[in-house]
Amino acid sequence: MSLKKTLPIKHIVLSILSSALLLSLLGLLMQVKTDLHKSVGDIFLNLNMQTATANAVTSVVTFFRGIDTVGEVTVLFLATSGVALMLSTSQRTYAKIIKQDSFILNVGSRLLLSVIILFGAYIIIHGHLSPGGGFQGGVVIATAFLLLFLANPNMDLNHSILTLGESLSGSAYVLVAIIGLFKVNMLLGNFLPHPVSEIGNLISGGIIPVIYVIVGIKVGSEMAVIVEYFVKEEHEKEIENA
Amino acid sequence: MIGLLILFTFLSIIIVALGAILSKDITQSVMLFMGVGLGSVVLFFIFQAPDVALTEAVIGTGLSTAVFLLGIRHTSQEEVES
Amino acid sequence: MLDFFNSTQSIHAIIIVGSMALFFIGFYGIATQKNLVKVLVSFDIMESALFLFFIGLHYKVGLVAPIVDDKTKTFTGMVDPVPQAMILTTIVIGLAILALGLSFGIEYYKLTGRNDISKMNELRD
Amino acid sequence: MSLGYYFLLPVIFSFLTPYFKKLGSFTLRGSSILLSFILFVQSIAYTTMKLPQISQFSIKPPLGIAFVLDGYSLLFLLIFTFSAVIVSFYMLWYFKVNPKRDEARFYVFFNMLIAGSIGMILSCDIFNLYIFFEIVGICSYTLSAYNKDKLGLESGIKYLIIGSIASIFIVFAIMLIYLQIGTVNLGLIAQRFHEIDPKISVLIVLMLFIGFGTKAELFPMNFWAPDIYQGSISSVNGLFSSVVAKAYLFVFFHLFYLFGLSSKYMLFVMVIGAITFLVSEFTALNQTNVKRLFAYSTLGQLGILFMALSTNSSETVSGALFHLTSHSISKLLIFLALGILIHHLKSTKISIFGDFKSRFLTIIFAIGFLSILGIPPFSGFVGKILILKGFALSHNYSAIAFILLVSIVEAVYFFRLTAMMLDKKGTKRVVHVGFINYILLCVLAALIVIFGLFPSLLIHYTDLAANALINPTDYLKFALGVGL
Repeated sequence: MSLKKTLPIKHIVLSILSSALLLSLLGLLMQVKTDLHKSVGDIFLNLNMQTATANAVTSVVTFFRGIDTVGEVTVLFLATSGVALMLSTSQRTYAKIIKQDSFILNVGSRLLLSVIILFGAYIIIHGHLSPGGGFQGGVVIATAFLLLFLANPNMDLNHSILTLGESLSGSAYVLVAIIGLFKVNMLLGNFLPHPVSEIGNLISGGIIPVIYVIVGIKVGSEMAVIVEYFVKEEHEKEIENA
Repeated sequence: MIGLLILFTFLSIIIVALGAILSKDITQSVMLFMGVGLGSVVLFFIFQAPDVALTEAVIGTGLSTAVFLLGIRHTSQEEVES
Repeated sequence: MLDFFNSTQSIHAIIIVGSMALFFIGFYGIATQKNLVKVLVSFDIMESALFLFFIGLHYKVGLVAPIVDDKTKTFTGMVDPVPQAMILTTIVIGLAILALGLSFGIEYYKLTGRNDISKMNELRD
Repeated sequence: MSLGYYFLLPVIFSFLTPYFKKLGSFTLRGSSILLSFILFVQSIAYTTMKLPQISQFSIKPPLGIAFVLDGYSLLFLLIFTFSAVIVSFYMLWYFKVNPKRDEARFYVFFNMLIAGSIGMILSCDIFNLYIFFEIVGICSYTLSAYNKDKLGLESGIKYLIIGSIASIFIVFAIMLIYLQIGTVNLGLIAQRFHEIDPKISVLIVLMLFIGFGTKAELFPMNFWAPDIYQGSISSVNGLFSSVVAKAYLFVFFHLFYLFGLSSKYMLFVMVIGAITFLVSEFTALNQTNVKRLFAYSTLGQLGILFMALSTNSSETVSGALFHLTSHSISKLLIFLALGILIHHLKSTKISIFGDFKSRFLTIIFAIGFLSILGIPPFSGFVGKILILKGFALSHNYSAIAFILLVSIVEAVYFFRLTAMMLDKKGTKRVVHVGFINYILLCVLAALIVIFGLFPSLLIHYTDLAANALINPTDYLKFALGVGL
């Protein structure tokens, strides 16, 4: 038996190399200085009073770096379209699964649905006052639909309403951006009144809560579509096996 | 105290992540990955980033795991198929 | 002894070592795993490591979350909000990539009965 | 028109696509063509205006995000919007002969691919650039898997994994930059990049190199590219070759010159480009699949561009940008014509070049091949001769010898294909091109010949672009928001 087989030389060399890499990377990262310059975030914190938003992260996400959020919403939209393109088949016939629905599960999930949707709406509407916002609240609303699907896989979502919500909210977001150009000569500018004295109130911050509501509707309907495709995918397989 | 808390959370995340990578069972690996997300949520709260913590809890841990579990339901459960 | 752990510097050291360990665990997963789902899990672990690294290094002892309430009337002594906004964006993008990758995997599994990326070799000359 | 519309108009189009679909496929196709036409006409209008132009979002730069258009991005804007117009007309033919249910989704991904590429070249904020990077990424993963067959899905999965690794490295680099200098604005980063600790700056450069180099198909990281080309449909191949790869190339060199890396890393990038060129051309020699062959040819041309663009001399860079434009047009021509051929002959083997009979397609392919090879009077000749002239002016004779020698290898396989087309033996099938494609291919071929005969039409813009690239003071002024 050769030495090569008794000693896994390749593995030893590889692990030595990778640990050397890791150690040198650690040594480098230890030298990272965080206070070389005043960061743009500190400047935003100073400016944040002007936007009359209690939550500085929200004002950065929706206002100071607003076009990032337009792009992010677009990424989610594209992912939804991609999932729909992949998982929709031409002969998609939902033969109903013959399965005894549990009464308690059905009623319980419907009861919980309203509570979860209310909670999601709360997170969206209070995005500029407390942690949370359009993305988080939208996903919470989508998980309510996930619960419904788990309780009753035969359920169908009303696709025309979801598509309407998605298209309208997306277009509304772009329109808000363009109205800013005409009103305050800046794309995505804050054209609604936002007096500083109102800070901490529900209606404050100008367009910031408006944008988060739009984002919430869009993310909620998109995530519901994604969840539906993944649940129905499974459903279809079960029919084939039966 | 806070330093020790961070240290222990990190250690548990690392152990859970190793388990997620090394596990032979896909479902187990996804569930352990959820543990990584939960640990991150705790750390984000400690680091005074409640927005990120909420996002990670809802999106990174909640919906991601749900999508994973729904997705792998009918693909192979074992890591290596015969 | 506990005071030693509570300084900003040692917290940063813990964060760097911990998140890089997590990062390399994910990297090891990508390099060695063959199942598509586990590759995606490894990606998400790598991403989580980066998020912890970035958010953690902007935390200093004594700073509070960037939200004003009745007690803190002004935006001073708060952690930097821009990294948090960036990470929020990146988490959402990660979910989008994950859903897309899984849907590709499901469709591929339907056609071939495999989701082993090392056996994907139809594309060759 | 504000620059922001380049992104916002395609976005609103994509969001409203379900309603266009309900109005019928004619409305859908028509509106997509109209959209790309509006953007193209607007880009032409920018050639008469004073550059740079700026469009701000929410708050003035350097705090906020802005889109800045300078001479360098104007050239790419023209290439991208022109390719979009051509491909959206070509898709009329494609969907007529291949009716598909998911036509609307194709238009969504196609338009967002163009919009994301334009966003990448306009944005002056590196995190915003990363978001456009992901938009382009998601669109290209889905477009390469569009056929939903085995090959398509495999290429989609491979592309998605590679793309995600690249994006993780880019995110890491952005985080390190923000930790070090507290900003993500390109102008401020350019000003303060030298203040970063040299070791960490090497780490940042390495991560950006891995991230953007993977996507821009540089040598050690380009093993995936031929697979992707083989798995996807021809018009998408044309887009990958003439839009997506060029957008990543743009970002690579934009950051390269903005961060002042050209003196330190010039030789490194040049050698990597040379290796890319050499390896790709030799691998292309023994390919039997047409799409892989042209994919390797694209990689080889990108290698020349990497060599020439990293030189920091305005003559060579201007020549390289001329070559880039000519290569985009020629590859679009070849891939669109190849799509027609593959549709009629139902094969992607290299032998299809000997099996068809159509004088028009033969001429078109010959023009494309000769232009890429650099034979007069086509535009590729001017591009290559300008690059060689630039190298000669900077006394880099080894690079000239290298390009000329490796071009011989390129000539071998292109002349082999031409010989197969001209061979009169064997059974030949008549291929009908169709009216729309006839016009489109004629336009592309005419552009190749016109730029070859009257290069001064294009050299004006490439000179402008080269100056803006090497000496970005105007760009920096706008990115920093000075005097707005």
